[in-house]
Amino acid sequence: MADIKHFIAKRVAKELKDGDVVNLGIGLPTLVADYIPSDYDVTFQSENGFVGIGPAPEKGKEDVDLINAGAQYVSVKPGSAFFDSAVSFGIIRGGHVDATVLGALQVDEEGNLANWIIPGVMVPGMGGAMDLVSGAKKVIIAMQHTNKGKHKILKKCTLPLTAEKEVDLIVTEMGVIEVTNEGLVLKEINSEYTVEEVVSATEAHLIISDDLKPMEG
Amino acid sequence: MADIKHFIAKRVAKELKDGDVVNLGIGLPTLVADYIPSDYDVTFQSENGFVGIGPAPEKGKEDVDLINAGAQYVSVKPGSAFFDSAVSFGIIRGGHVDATVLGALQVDEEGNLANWIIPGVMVPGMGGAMDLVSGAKKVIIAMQHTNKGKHKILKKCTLPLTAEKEVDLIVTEMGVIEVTNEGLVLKEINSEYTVEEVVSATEAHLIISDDLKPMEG
Amino acid sequence: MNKLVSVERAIETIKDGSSIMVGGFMGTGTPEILIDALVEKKVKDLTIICNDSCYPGRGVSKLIAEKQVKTLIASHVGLNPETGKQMSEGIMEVELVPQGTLAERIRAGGAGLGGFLTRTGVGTVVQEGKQVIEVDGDKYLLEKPLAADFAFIRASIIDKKGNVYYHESTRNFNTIMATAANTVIAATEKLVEVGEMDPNIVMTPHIFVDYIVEGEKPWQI
Amino acid sequence: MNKLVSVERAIETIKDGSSIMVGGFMGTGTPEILIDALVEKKVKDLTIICNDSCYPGRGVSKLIAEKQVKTLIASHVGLNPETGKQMSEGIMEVELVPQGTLAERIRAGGAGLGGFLTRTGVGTVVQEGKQVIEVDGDKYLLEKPLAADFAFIRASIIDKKGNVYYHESTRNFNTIMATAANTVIAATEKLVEVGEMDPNIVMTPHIFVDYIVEGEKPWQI
Repeated sequence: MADIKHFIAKRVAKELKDGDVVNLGIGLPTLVADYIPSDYDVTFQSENGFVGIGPAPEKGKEDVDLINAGAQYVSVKPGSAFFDSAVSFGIIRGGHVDATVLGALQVDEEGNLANWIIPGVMVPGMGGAMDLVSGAKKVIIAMQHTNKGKHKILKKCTLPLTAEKEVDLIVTEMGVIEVTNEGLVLKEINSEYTVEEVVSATEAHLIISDDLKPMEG
Repeated sequence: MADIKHFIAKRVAKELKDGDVVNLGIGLPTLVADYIPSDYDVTFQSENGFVGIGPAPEKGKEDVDLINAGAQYVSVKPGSAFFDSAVSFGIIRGGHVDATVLGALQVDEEGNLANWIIPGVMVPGMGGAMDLVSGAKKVIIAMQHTNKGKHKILKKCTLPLTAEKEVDLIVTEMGVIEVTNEGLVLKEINSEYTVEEVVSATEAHLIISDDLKPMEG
Repeated sequence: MNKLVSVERAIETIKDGSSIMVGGFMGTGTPEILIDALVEKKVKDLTIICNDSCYPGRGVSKLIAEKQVKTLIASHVGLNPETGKQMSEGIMEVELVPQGTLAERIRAGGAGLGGFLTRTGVGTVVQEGKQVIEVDGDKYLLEKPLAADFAFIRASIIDKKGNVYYHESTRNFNTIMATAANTVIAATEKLVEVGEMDPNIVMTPHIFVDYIVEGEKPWQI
Repeated sequence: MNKLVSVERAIETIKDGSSIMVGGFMGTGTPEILIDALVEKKVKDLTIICNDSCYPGRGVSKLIAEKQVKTLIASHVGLNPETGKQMSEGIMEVELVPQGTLAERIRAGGAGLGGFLTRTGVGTVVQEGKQVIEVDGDKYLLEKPLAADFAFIRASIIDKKGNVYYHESTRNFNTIMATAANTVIAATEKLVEVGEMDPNIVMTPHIFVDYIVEGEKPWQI
């Protein structure tokens, strides 16, 4: 399980370019930071008000004025900058974030995303997710392909949406799927799975790329 | 002439209360600062980005990074604060300026103000005047009653407006006029003038207050 | 213009039904001593505007635990189970607002704007009941300003005039909330004399602050 | 990611017809070395967005004097007689925008808003051609965002990553313009190493800055 998450995070990291400004959602997406090539200058934004997230401090050495958007104590790298929530979401909404990596409850053929509420079951609120998905230049969903066998990649989301038609890429332990005008295209496949297995784990129609490549973590 | 301006400024200063945040327009209005009681804590805002305008520096001691909205070198008082133009006009538009004092080309019975353009003659632009007049809690016009004998307080402004129905008080060398729902009310009169002289220097209909008081600078 | 008062005096005019903006993000940047005083005062039916309902034992969650909150306007309530419980039991009404829209609505409330257009929430439940305006072919929601009777902000350093400096990620909603409430109360970790703070680094100019309360402490983990 | 370049390299892609936001208020906070380089480059038909057209010999007035500006978007042009002259002669088109609306339009351009509602300009010529929207009984103008190909900003101090600190009243439009242009060029008085600037006092985060040019000098009276 931990291996699967790291495999996905490692693959997502390859989507990021030198100089990118990136916002990572909580959970699996935070692992992406560990796989950025060391010669890349990627800046991570924390929507509660800064750019330049650094590693978590040692236990006992926490700075109580410095948390990330997941309420964890973090540090900042040299060259960081603090700002308020209005500026932070100006950055997000204004297209100054090159990529955001988020988890999903459901994602569908049109690139619609649902990740903030299961009515009657779980109502955590959308936090900054709606702004991030609407505002970031590239929206990458990093998640396990299914939820205990239940489809998450659907023909049409059934849960309330986070945003309409904003998802660009879906990375799971099974493969890499691009959202195109023609629909979902399987571009890479984990060699541990067959195309049939991926198709069967996906409710949405999957177009298999003519140039299907092996997925590498 | 200089005396008239100082007389007007001195009278305007009486409208300001301890603790007020005030924006003074260029020209005559800037003189108001000289007549604030010394035990009052009045904060002057400069719309180019700070609160706490202090006196002009000596010649040769100017700080080139520090000008007021009239492009004059100024200083700041202890306890001042700098900000950007967006915050500055948030302060202005958001009703955080208690009073603004401005000159006028024309002002009328409804409290309409024209002070930014004479088409074909002078097109300086409105600068921050439209925001100030729309946003400040109290709009005080400080000006000479007429322009070389020509009426400035009119039934209806003929020049393009700065703002509709925003003027609260008009202070001239002849008297103090309040803009009310009933029209313009002469509340105070300079003892050097008769009511007839003020009425004749005013195109707008003037209601003479039952409680007309002498105007003191 | 002495703004330095006791916490009791600072919250004296808060009454049942008051609306209060509370700075902070998961408690970081929240003025705990003002919350504690409000718990003690036992005012109820409050409308609280805050990014989140924090987690039990910290920040606005203390008001929720005492059932003092009638309406909560927030972007995230997932880490405080009591919020979900009171929502489903109908004790507290929760209005969920996307975080960026919440920040911008508060800013608009303070900056005298009648509203703004955002793409955030288009095609989602957030759109319900809102005017959709098309500008140059793109659809936007018209979001309205938010204001409150009071704002509770947390200063790292404040001068006696009320100029505020916020350290690191404590800034978050504090700056904008300070502009959008009738009465702004700042609890501070450190108080300095007028003139001691560099005017270039003031993050909330003194004109926004009505009361200063000393005694805010760094959060103890 | 070396952002430190020569002034020629920084303005290399600016061509006839480019739109440029220029920070500053009556020249204070305007990057003179970038303006001077643009005069030398002789590009024309520029759209310049700047608070004002300054006064002769300083700031954007140097571009106007050389007739390089086709359209000027500003709030005030009264202290530069050449602006009025070129307006009436039809050489330059001038769009006058209230200063607060100009600032907010630029901010909206950088913050991804589709527009905002303001009372400023209601019932004046500024209203012409604009949608009037009523919210809760009050009339507002719908003002649209402004963006540009380039922004010229002036840093008092910048670090090599591009984090900017503006001293005193030089800040003005620089912060917001840095968010609203495709390519942002900062001319600086002082350059420091990454890590030397306190991250709490950064006024423009480095993510907005594309190029850094050294050699900006304090204005000589």
